[in-house]
Amino acid sequence: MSFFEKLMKIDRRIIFLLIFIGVAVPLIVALNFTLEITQPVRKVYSLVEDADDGAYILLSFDYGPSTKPEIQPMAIAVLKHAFERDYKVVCSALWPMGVLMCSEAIESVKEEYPNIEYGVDYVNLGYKAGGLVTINHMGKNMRETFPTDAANNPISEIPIMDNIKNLTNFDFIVGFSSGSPGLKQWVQVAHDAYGVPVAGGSTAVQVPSLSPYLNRENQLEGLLGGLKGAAEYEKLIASPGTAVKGMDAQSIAHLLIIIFITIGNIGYFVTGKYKQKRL
Amino acid sequence: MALTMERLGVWIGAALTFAIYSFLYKDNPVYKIAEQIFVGISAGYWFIYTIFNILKPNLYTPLTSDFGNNTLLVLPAILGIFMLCRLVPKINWVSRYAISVVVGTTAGLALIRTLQSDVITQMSETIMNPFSGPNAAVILGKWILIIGTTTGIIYFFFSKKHTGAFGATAKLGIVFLMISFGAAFGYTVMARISLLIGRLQYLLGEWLGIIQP
Amino acid sequence: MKRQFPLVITFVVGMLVIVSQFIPHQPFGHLSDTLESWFLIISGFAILLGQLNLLKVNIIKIHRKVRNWQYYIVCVVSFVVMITIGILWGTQDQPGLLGQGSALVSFFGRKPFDYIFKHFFENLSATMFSLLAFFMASASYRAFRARNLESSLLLISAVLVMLGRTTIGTWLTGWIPEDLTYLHIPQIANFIMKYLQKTGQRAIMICAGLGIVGSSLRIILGIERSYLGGK
Amino acid sequence: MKKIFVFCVLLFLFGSSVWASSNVPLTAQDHPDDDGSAIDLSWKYEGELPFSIWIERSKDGKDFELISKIAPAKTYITDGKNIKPGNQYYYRLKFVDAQSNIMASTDIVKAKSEAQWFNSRRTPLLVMVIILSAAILYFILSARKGKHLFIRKIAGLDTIEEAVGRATELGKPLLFVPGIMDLDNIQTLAGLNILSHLAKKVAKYDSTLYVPVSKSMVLSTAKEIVKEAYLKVGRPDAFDSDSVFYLTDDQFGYVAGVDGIIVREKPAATFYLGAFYAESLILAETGFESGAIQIAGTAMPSQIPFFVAACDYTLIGEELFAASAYLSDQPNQLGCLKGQDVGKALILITIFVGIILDIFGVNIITNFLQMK
Repeated sequence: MSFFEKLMKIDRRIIFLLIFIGVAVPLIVALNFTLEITQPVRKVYSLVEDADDGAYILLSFDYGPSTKPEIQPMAIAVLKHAFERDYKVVCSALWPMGVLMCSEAIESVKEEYPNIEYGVDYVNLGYKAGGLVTINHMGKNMRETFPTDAANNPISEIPIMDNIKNLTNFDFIVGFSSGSPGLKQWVQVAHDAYGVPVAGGSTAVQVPSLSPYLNRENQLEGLLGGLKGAAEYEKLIASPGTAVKGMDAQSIAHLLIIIFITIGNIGYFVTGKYKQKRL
Repeated sequence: MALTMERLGVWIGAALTFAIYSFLYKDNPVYKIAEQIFVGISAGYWFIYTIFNILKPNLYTPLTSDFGNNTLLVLPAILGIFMLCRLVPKINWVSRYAISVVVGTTAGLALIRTLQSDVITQMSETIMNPFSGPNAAVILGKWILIIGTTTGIIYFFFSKKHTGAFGATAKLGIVFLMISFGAAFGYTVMARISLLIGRLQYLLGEWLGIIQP
Repeated sequence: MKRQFPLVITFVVGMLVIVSQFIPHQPFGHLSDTLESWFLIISGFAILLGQLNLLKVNIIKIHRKVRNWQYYIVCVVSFVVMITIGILWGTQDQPGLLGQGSALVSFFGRKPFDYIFKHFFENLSATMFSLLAFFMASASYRAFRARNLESSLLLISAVLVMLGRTTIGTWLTGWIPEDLTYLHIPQIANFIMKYLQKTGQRAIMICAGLGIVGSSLRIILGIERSYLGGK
Repeated sequence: MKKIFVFCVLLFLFGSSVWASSNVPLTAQDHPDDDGSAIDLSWKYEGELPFSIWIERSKDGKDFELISKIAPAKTYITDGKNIKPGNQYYYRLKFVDAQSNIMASTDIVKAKSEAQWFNSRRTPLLVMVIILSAAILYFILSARKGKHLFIRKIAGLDTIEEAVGRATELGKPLLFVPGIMDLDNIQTLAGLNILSHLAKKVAKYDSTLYVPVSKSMVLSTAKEIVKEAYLKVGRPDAFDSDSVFYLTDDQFGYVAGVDGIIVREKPAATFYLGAFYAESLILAETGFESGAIQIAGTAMPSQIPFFVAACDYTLIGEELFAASAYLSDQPNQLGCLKGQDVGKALILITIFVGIILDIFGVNIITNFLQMK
């Protein structure tokens, strides 16, 4: 058996171990690689930065713990930015797990902004099912979709909601999304039917399929894609968090995967396996 | 006490993490138990949040506090109960009434919204002057957008054989499709690695305290 | 009655939603508005149904003692525990039947429901999905091959994007002089993302969009009935 | 006369001191294409930037109430607060400084809210809905009447036949995976349609086919399909009912089970046709390692790349449905596919015409399509 044949037959658990080490080491020993800002991230930043004073914004938490490592840093960064600019922040969720993701994110921002007051500066409206149809309903009548907040306080007793009748009362919407329902539905209804600017953060998996919405029409104003997008945003607001810290590991892991693909393909051609199977 | 319990929680978290990772070695009972706990808790969470966040505020409270103004809500309540009848084989056909409301609404809205957002707007976004642009890269980009999108659509055109010039165009379409799939591939790798990073940040940070969480 | 009437409902409801997208005048707005709020409630029940069905399926499995039935007990127990503590002491924001359970909160540091969510569920869920990083690594070594033009293009574009979206790209091609910036891997990755990959995605989006229009239309007109199940 | 003149001058001076800052032009009109619940206001303010703009509204032109305080840089607003269709509303704006002193104000203007019967901005949408629906219905109906509708053969389908042939030659089994979703997913149904075709070939060549499934409803349907295939080629006795079997509902458990089959049985070819999630990659990897010919098909966008990279042939997205329609010959599926093709042709034509017009600086098509 040639060297490459042996190499091809390597136990997959060795690969598992390599990738584990490849991610763990750069987390412990920081390499401090530089980070470049991409345009879709900068556009989200400008949208938040340049809104009117006292703007009302809607943040939708459409994800759960499974993709928390990717999305939570974005949510925290955008929340910080919004509170820095003194916006009125309304939070909702199209995924049930999003409710707790939202309160965890706000909890972690509170250390930095201890003066924000529930019901005045921000509110957590909780979860509603129904995706597309529910967003459409919010476009007409937010108060009927959310008769209470997540803690069952009537909407009429929450001062921040006084000026909100429907989605068009928001200056813009930022969706944090890891699937369906999520950003796609926000674009389709909130932007395309009601004309409210929509930006968002999504898992890296969704970035390609959302990319056609980044266009002249600005169906999607901007997009934070995966941990990298979160890291860029953290850098833009000068508040590095878990995303920035994870970037070294991300780079090394990508390199490893590329090396795996390369060795695998060299082996494929050297051992002549490519000839064996032809239809 | 709360602090001790919080610390215990982190240890539980670490233990469960290893229970799942044990699948990487091979399928085993510890993994299976952890997996079933995951399924059970997830279902329980959905259940509770659906009641507390939807059925209570949008149905129960309006009906109990102000029945007169919300009489009409009795109808969706009945349809909802019909929906639950799906669990009882003998009368599960009544759930069809509820399902047809849900399916009809979704289909109607999806038809219109998809047509506008994913078809018409994407079509109008492809219409541009490919000779104008601030620099060569933008002009090249425009050509790519036009040729790539149209040849891609031709690839998915099923009413004509892929032969001759038409076949060649479809072939070109597949080139663009493959480049997109490559980018999607890259982004998916990125996403999966990020999740592993998140996990290791937890293990090394919150659990072992080697790095700052 | 069992089959025709639901088809009529689907048709009426679907058409109403479509028409109200074009006619702003009342009563269409009100009707579709009402319909949407009903939809929300019925969807709530549908979610309950999903969870109860899971419970039912698992109990049947345990009852019939299918292979590995013992594990399904774990599932049922975790489900019941979660519901019970949720109903008794509520969740973070909401009180349960027994109120806020302040004694328990001071013991656990948070509500028992949230404690289990935070320490059990969050970790299980995140770990479950992070398994994919390992599988991805192994598959890239053992299965992703440039066996023809298509897969070669795919892999080249994947590698460029993977390099370009991290610092390695900058590091590899940073030495290339300024006036050749278009050869920098991050620039190439940006170009791919901005134009090349968007074309494929747009073609797919348009064609899949037409597919959704087709299937929605068939559902509304009662041509497609598989969603009603059974015969 | 003189008195009158002085009076007029005084009046003018007085008036201008009061009204000097009041000539900010304001227009109010009904918000178009809505249910009569909003009025559009727009104004041109050229002066020192105020601290805030107060919007006041009245039903009779006399008693004004403050309805909103908005950001100073705005030049338009859509008022949608408790506006009833068919009513007259009066508006005036006040531009105030930080101490709430009025720096300038506008004249009172009025507008009547009206509900429209058609949202004219959505005309292109309506046109498209009508054309597509008509095309789809037309083709479904003509297919039902027995008209032959041509659908090109999907290249991957030829591979199925070859794969079955090769399996027979080698004396190895074939493996079919219909995805992990239930029967309510159209991708599963499309996969099962292809299974029916595959099973017929298998029955004809007398090879072995394994179909592990992860949902009980899929199990009974798949069994039925394979059985019928054997019946159709006239070999009902050759059908082994254990060849279609249930593994488990959960994702990774199912994958582990299928992996086991691939490793043990070393199938000559594997087919993954249906809805797949993360398991796609693990299945394709194991199949590749075992040296099987792999044919995949799914409409799950995030899984297609892995199948393309690890399988010999992949049906991409819509191709899966087209293959299913091609094989099943059902008028509904065929007609719908044809109707969609009309849509695609229309889109291509519109794009080309639009581009040509655009080159000559005519933007009518884009303007029409943008629905503004």
